[in-house]
Amino acid sequence: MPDAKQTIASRAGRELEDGQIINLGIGLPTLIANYVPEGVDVVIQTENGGIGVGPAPEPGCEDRDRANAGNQPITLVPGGSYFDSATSFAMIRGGHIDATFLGTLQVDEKGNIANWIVPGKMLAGMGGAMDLITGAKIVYIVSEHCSKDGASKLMKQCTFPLTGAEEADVIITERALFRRHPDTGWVLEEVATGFSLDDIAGCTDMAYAVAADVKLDAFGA
Amino acid sequence: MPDAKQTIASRAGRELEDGQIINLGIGLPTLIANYVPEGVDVVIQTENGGIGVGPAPEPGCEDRDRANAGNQPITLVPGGSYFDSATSFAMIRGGHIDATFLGTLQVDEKGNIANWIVPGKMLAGMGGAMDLITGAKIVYIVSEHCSKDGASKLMKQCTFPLTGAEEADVIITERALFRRHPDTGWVLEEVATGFSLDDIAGCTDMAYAVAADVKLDAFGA
Amino acid sequence: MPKNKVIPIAEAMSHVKSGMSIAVGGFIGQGDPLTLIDHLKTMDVRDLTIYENDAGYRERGVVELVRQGKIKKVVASHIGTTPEIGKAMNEGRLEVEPTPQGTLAEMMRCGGAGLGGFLTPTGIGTIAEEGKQIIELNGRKYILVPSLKCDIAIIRAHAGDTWGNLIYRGTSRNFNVPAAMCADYVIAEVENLYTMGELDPNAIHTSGIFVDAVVRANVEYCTLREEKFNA
Amino acid sequence: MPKNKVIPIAEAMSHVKSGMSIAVGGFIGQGDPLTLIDHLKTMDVRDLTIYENDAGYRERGVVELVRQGKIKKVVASHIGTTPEIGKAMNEGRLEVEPTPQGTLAEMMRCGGAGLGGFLTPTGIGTIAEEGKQIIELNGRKYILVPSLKCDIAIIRAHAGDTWGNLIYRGTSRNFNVPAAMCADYVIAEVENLYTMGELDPNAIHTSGIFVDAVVRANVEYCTLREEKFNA
Repeated sequence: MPDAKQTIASRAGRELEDGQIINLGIGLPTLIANYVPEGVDVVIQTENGGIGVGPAPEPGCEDRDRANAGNQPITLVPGGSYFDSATSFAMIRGGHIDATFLGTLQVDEKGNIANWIVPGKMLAGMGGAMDLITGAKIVYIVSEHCSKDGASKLMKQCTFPLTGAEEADVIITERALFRRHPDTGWVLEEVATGFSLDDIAGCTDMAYAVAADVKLDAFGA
Repeated sequence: MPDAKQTIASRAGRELEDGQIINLGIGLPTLIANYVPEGVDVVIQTENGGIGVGPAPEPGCEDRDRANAGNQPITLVPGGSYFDSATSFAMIRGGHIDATFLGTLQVDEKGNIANWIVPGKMLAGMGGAMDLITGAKIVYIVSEHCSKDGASKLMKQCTFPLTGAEEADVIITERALFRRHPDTGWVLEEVATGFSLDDIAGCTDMAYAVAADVKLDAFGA
Repeated sequence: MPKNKVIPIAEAMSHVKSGMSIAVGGFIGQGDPLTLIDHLKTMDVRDLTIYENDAGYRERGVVELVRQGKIKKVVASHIGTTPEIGKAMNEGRLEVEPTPQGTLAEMMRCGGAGLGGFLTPTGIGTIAEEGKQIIELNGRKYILVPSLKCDIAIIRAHAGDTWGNLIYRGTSRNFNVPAAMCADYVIAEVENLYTMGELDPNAIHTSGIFVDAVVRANVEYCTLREEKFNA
Repeated sequence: MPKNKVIPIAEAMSHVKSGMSIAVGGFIGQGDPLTLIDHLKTMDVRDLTIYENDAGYRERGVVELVRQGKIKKVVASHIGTTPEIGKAMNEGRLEVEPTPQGTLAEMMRCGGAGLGGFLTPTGIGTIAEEGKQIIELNGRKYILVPSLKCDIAIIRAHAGDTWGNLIYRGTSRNFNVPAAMCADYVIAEVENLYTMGELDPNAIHTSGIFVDAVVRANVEYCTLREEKFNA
């Protein structure tokens, strides 16, 4: 059984297009940087104030003034630069980011996303997620298909407070890839190795159509 | 007869306080920089994007990228810096400028200022004046007392479109100095050499009180 | 590695079409994109709407395009430095919409920042509030100014790299920064061109994220030659 | 010549009184004004309201003031990096107002820029719009966010001159820039202090016009020593 997170990050990496400017959320999404396809150059923005994020620094070369939004040390590629938070969110809200990749607690039929609070339990805060979801041209949800208790994260309707309303464009889990179309809603386009169409149906609460040319064994393993 | 503009600029210079940040309008107000009193340091902001404006450069040392809002070459004093127009007006609108000195076409009893358009005739535009009048802590009107046709610029009510409503705090002309008090309105505090209280009354259309300690021969040659 | 955006001026400017809105950087000649304006003079476009602090200085700048009849409307804070503009307006050949300087700068920045608008106290009690929504907040009145999005922006910088990171010099920064933010397609003429990594990442004034095309400025519009330049 | 704003830390911090609002620069430890926060720990003040992206990182930052019971309320985008904050909130010892990161940054900038507020699409359709005025413009809904003015701001910069011109380094710039704009009294701790004229006038990130007091940062919070620093 392959690692779910690496499967998701690897499939997400194949979405990247040359020249795109992307923002990667904390945690799983950060792994996508390891799966940028050969010949594809993307520019990574980090909302705490940097663009052109490169590989992690060599051990011993970390710098307290060079970190991402998760406080991991970073380097910049040539051409990268730094800026303040108001400018960073001008970039984000202003539609200058091509794609954002975010984890989630819940995502639903209408494209609603809930990933910042479990009422009465955990409040991390929305951080930059509300702005990223609103401003990025394509919003990718990259997340395990089910929560730890086995419930589908792909729900009929989110029950937690939303981070963004009708903003999710693509969902990539370790089991499947869905794209949302403005008129017809979610379409199952790909199923990962080791899962059948029935498996996906069994662990997905939101309604979706199956693409005529749905790909089985499309990624993973 | 002393030069009216120099008289006004010289009296205005005596208003300056150590540490103040000021903005000088194009034309007459620019002359005030020549009358900063000994021992008083003021910081001059220019709305096109500089702060710490110093003396004009030596002939031959002018630089196309270093000019004021009237396109006159400038230098910066040590500690000065440059910025963009959005930041410049954040300074201005945000109350970070202590005093602005502006010429005018008309100013009236309520402190209304009209200095950007003569309807049907001349449109220069308001430039940064509306923002300066709104944002600066003290708004000085520095202007000749009468227009070229001899009419008082200090009117009962402005007839031209306003640049700012109820914003003028001090009027300095070659004949007199008035300060506006929130409750009582304009008060004549000083009369220039060569003019009497009657002279001022004769060339001033707006209502004003005369200060109990009004100074005669207060300024000017 | 960010991509190379240096392209021929004709290719960059081919994005400009009749009827478009153009944000123009500069301030009465300080940092005006004269190379791009010169190219626009050779193009067959008309009915352009210009958003700029002014219309240039004396004979140079956007005023040249007005003279050619290419411009329908100028939204500016000040047109006193180009007497031809007032003349064209009075003769009905040009529409001029005066706008407070700070409001114009913020309209551009807000448009680029994805904000719908902002509340400014500037112009309350004047004709600047005519036709605008007034909002009262904490006892103070504000004009609700919608943000600005343009089709094109043309700007000038003192130094730039091939991805479009820009550094301005002195008071030539001005409207070039907000203009660069608010347009669908942003063309920067740069006086000194660098490869990526040559400019200090802490000293960039306009990130390349806002810039679509980079062209070399005509050498006669350069304030300092490359060999003398110290970013 | 602009005046010298370098004063003893106790004199600068004496402006902080109980019940005040404080804007704090930094981002989970990157550029946090730890010297000023350390000093605040020694002061007898309470009921403070903090506006900051977060409450620090792990054990350090504003979280230390929460532990001391000095803080009434934290307005932040993220408190996940300081577990004590969530605990204090759940125990009713602290009020937390979650705010989108871009909205918080813009609230500060707008307050400093004399704007009454701004229209953001961020948070439409979420609880972020609760209690807020919604304005529809060109067919899109926006939240009207009032701008923020604080009594005090505490920030940190990598380099500063005696007038308070500041240069930040790397991702430590973040909220230090907008926080510096929005307060009545702004205190900057600087890692490397310069005399006026030593910093490049084209490379200043925060103009001294926004800064009221400059103090030296504790040497252990400096990322690079002076001899290695190249602005």
